[in-house]
Amino acid sequence: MNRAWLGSIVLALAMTSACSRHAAGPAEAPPKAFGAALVLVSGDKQAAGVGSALDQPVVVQVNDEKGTTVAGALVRFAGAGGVIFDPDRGLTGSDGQFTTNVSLGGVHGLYRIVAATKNSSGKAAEIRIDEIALGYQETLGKQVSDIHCVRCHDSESTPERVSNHDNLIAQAHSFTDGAILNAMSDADLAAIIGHGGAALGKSAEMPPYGNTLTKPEIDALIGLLRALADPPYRPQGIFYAGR
Amino acid sequence: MSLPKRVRSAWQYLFGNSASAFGTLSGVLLILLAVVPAKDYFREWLGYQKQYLRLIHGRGDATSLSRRFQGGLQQIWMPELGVVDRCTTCHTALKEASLADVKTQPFRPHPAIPHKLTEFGCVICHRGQGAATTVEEAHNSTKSWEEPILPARYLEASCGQCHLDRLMGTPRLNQGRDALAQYGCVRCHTIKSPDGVTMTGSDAPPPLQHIADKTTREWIAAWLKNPQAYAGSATMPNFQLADDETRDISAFLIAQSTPYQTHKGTEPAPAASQDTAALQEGTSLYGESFCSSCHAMQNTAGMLVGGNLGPELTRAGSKVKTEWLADWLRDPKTYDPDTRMPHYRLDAKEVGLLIGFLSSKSDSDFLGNTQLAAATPAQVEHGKTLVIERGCANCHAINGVKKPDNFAPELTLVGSRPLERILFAPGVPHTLADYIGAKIRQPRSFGNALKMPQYTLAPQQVDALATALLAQTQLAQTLPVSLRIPGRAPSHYRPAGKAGQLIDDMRCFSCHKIDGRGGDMAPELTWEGSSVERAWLVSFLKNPNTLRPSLIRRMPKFNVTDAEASTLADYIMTVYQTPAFDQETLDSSRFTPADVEHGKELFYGKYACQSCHIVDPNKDKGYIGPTLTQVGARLTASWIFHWLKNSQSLRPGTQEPVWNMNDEDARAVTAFLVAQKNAPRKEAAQK
Amino acid sequence: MANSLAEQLANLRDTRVWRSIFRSGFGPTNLHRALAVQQNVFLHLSSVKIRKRSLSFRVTWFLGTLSLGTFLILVATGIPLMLYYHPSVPQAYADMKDLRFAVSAGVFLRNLHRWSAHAMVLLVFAHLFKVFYRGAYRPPREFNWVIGVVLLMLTLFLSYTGYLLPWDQLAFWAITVGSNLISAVPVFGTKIRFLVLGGHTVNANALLRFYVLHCVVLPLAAAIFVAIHFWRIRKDGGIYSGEIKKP
Amino acid sequence: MSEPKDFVAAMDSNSRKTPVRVAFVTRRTSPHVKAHDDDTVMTFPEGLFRAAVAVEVLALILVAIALLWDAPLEGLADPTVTPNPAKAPWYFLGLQELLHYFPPVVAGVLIPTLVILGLIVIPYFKINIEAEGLWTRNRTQRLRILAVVTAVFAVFLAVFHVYAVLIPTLLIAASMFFSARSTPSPGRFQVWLASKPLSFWIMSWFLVQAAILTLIGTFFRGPGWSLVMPWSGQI
Amino acid sequence: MSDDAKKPEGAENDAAVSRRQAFVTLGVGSICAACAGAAMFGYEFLAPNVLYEPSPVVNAGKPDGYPAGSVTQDQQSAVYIVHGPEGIYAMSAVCTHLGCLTAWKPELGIIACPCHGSKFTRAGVKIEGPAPHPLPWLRAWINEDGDLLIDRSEPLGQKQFVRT
Repeated sequence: MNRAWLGSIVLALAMTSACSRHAAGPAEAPPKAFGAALVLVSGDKQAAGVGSALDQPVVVQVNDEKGTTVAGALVRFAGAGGVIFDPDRGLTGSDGQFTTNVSLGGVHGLYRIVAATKNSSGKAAEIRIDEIALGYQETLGKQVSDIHCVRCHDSESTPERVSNHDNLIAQAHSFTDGAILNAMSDADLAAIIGHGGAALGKSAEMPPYGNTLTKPEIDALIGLLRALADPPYRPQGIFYAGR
Repeated sequence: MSLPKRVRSAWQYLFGNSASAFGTLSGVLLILLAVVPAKDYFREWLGYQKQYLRLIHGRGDATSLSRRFQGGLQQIWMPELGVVDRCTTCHTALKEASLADVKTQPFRPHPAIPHKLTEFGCVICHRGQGAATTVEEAHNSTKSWEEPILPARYLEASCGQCHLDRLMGTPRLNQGRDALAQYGCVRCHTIKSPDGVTMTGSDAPPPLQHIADKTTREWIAAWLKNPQAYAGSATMPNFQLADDETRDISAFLIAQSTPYQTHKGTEPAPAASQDTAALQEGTSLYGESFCSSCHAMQNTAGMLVGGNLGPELTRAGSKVKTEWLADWLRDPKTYDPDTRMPHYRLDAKEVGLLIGFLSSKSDSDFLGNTQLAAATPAQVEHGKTLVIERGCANCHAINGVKKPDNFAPELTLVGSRPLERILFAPGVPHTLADYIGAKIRQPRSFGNALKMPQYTLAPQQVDALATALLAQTQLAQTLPVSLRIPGRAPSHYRPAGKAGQLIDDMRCFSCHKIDGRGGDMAPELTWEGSSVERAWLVSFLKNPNTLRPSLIRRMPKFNVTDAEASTLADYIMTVYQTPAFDQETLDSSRFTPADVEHGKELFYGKYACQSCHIVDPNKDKGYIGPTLTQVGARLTASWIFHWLKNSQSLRPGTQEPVWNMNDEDARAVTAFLVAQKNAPRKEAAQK
Repeated sequence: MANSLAEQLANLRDTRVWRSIFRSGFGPTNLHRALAVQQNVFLHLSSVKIRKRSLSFRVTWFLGTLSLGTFLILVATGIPLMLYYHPSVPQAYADMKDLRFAVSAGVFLRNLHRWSAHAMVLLVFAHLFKVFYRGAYRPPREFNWVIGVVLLMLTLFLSYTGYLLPWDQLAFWAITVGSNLISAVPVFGTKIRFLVLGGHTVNANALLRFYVLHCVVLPLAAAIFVAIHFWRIRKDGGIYSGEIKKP
Repeated sequence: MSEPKDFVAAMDSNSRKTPVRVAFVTRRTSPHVKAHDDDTVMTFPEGLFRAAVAVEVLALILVAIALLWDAPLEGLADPTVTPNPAKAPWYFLGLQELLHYFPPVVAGVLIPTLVILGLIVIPYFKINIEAEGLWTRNRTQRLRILAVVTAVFAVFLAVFHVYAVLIPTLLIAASMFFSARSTPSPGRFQVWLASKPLSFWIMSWFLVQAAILTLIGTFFRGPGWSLVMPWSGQI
Repeated sequence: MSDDAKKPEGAENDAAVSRRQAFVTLGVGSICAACAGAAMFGYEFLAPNVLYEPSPVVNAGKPDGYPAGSVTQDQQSAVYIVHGPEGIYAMSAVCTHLGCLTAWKPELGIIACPCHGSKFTRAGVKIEGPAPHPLPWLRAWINEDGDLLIDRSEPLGQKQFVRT
């Protein structure tokens, strides 16, 4: 038995060392310059299905103490839970920016990824970037939302659709508006989606969707709101209701 | 005593004679045998269950959690599905919503899904080995079971095993299935649904029988070399042909081409107008005809603007011959009887303007270095061989080359393909999903001699395609038929008579869906006759003004004659009637002004319809629904009434919510809307 | 305590019940020892006295004893395994999975059975060669050698029929390849194969036939031949321990 | 058997008399004593203990193996997918290896049948009973026969390209010739070899051959029964 | 071993004999212990850890399928679903005598056992026959989907009705 244990340990060690050597892969390019701070340019708070690539790349910028961009600084990305970066490290371009494509892990929820760079004295500067992975329910919610909700609740227009947000008297809450939506319980949200604004003393501009959407669809929509909320939604201690 | 001596004497003591050897060995054997129950006691899953009990210990609801916890091996057994799942032995908290904060496996609760655990178990969706009770065997590919857990990104593939139709919660699967049809995958590979329906392509590869009249050999060669260099949005893949191969294929394609029945004989070809003013006019005409509803074109910023139903026209001037273009614009059917392009009834001047505009959309770089000498018969012959080898006839109609049968491997069961039968390219992880992904991404990395061409796909599209292919499993074929949610049977609806000819002529089905057939770009017309007033319909057919200001894709103007509009309107009013209600239910002449006033209150107050619709262009701003300024002239009172009560039943999937109004409210709002018969105001429409 | 336990055991041996079952008591004398062998139905197959030389490891390497040992282990593990095995397609394979993952110590029993089966084939072969090289096959033991060859065949058949029972790829194709060898027999080849498999391919019938052969017919035959083999050792003059040079 | 017997033996009717072993010295056997009875011990407990110890050692080894290594189990039998390579149980791999070279009738039927028949008839061969060295009599004639048999065999095997059999066969034949060599002061090994009868040579040849073929079939055959190295990971 | 061989049997000294005896006891004792352990573990082995049996919870479909006053016997799951004046209740169809499957006799309005002649009322109370107990009532409830579920695993101590 001992020999087998010993053998497997040796084998495991050999494999880990082999793997780690493999992971190091191509030699890392040494940084040509150092910055003092990292700034997010674009690509945070994106939502994509579990395990899939985000639509937009994440772009960060390295600045020096004076706030001017630094080209050739080394930026590394890291994230837990199976997040994959392509590439996960590299030097900033002439505009001081570094771009990476991000694929999220297999579990729905919030993913916090960290971009870091080192200044000349070796001290790290880092920023945290949040991305959201949508599970089945949230994906369904997003589909429902794309058909029925975003035109009013998203103030941004895209080439494919024009936002109706500014045409309303009552300002529809953005789905990412956690400050407001987190305070509402699932039942509150279900009520306002199902019965419309007028029935709850709010603006009649929010139509009732109770007859349009099925209960699972409304639940899915609420699931989406919870997933997108910023600050993140923290459910109050739920107690499973026994039969 | 020295050590060897000690050892020897100990040996002598323990094994010195047969009796002591017997005693010693029996003792050792007893100890070794005691390992067997010990090993059983330290089973992996038992460890996880103990870990779970520690985890819930001290939580607020520990009592109810531990009451619901069941120790020992758990099993979900469904003989009719072939399910023996022991996943819940370790995944103890799948149903415990209160553990939502627990992120470590195996104790995470399962996110909400429409199916119950006890209905399907786990592996039907997640794959892996349900009978296994060790982490390694349950989740990974092993010698005895090569079905690893399906990575989350392909999980929708499992939905596709039963759900053969589009499913709202599975956008990736839908995208993948669309892509299989749209990129012509199914033209070479046979893919059958479990219900026996063979998937068909939704792209429209042009016939090449008359190609010589349409374009030049140089263009063909350059296009074959790299279709995406001509149009970034082209769905034709890159066959990675050598220069002499493109030369020979183009030679063959020109050689096999026969002249088509042109208008040349009957009408003089309109002259292309090239001056700036004409170009300006052509640009406007292109815009007014809403060509961009189907055709995309790069704008000055390099962004692609327009639909994807027809080919991209950014470099059209470098491709087509003007005589052909003139014919095409006059009536596309003369060249391609199956085209999706409608017959626009343009006059000679308009054709000239459009030719001028499109000819200006050329790119000298594209054909810059393609110089071809006259083709030799050997080259033509070689070209034909290549055309047959590469399977061009799978998609394109070519004279003298038949569409091959079983050109590429059938993919009906690709999701269950045994790994043993797969030859992996170097560097590709040995899983089916990775294989499919790699094969789609870089087919030639699996061997240069392979026929499969190189596609230009975004990573999301590759994942979607892999998802759709992973749904093609053996399990999908063998699951009980009662679980199957069949796909929509393809409709072969073909309206008859004169109106039918017109509908065909204007290719209404390219955008509109009627009776299950047709595109989804424009509103469904199945019950159009119940919905609209005839007078409005006639005027709309003659001059379609836009109803939804926020839409980019709009109905083009086909320049129909009065007689044609009348024929079509008659047909629509007679045939496309819903059985859901009777036109006579509501008599709009009996609406009183008080009704109208009440309806207006409801419209602006209780129902706040103005958030999406515009009735008074000076006041209302709603952008989502159609403008209602003249809705009274457009829609019938009964339709509006029933629409307000239950819009989804009249047009499933419409954005209009189901208001479920009571009869009085619905009647009043109808009265108000019917009263809106103002002529459309230009400034309102443009806003 | 230990003493009294020993006494009690000794007393037990003197009771009528004990005597009625075991006939002779244990005792320090050679008579007792001789009776212990003689009056036991199993030990009776061997002689009361045994040549001292033949007990030396060098002579036999205990290969025959070890072969019997593997056979006993196989019987002891095979019977419990039968309790969790259905000889039907594809349930047989699912039962393998159950043994592996759900039955307490099922995987140990299966491992032990499988490895012992391999060990038995190996040991029987080794036994054959050892017997040959030390000349123990020569008269008067020539018939026992023949029985040994028969036992070798039985061992191979036992192992081979057991090979199919898990109904996995390894089993299926090994048996397919193996059974196709049979059809190479001139004239009757395909007929024999048809009978052995109960069909033209390795299928549910073949599984059932192999199961019956493996669990009933062949073990019974092997047990009988083992008994004859042992009895013949005694009858043919004990374990052959080589020729002794004259002193 | 047809020869007239030199003696008559009869059963003694006195049941109380201890039977005594009698040796009959016939014309065909020499009268000298080859062996005499050895010291004996009681089967119980000495013999049984030793047997028990042997079986316990075996059980220890097998239990340890069973605890450490799981028996192989592959995927569910699938008649539509042949694993590559499809191998028989290891003890048939020697045969399977032969099948690679010879037609099934030869390798699958003829050779095994001959082997079994050979094994059965071994003790009935006169030459084995004598157990005298192969070269003690008719040395030249036997050498000649051996040379012819070896040559015929070598040609036969070479025609079928069965080098896995040919080379060991030639090596065994070489050592037979080596043992037949008449040297003034033969080494101990040569003396030992020379004392071996023909049956020893045939059995050794069979053993070596079976071992080599089984080893090749087990460890050196990969997809498509191609020759691979065991460490290439293709088996 | 060789030492033993040289000594005549009687010359074994006492220490050697007692040591030999001790080892023999150890050996036989170990083997007995192994057998006892195997017997104890045998229970563990013989008791199946997973069962291939239908779930004790039976889905009896929508309660509407059981009109008032009806007694329905589900042959597959061996339960009666009775819709009495107080509501629906479920009862085991297995006779408490020796486990035969009883049958509902609509013409007599009783439940009868074919084996030994026990008879029960529609409430499971014994009318006559050797059955020692009344037919046990089973827990029944309506789930979220509106289906009637019956748990056959353990009998209820008291009466319980499902009201629709």
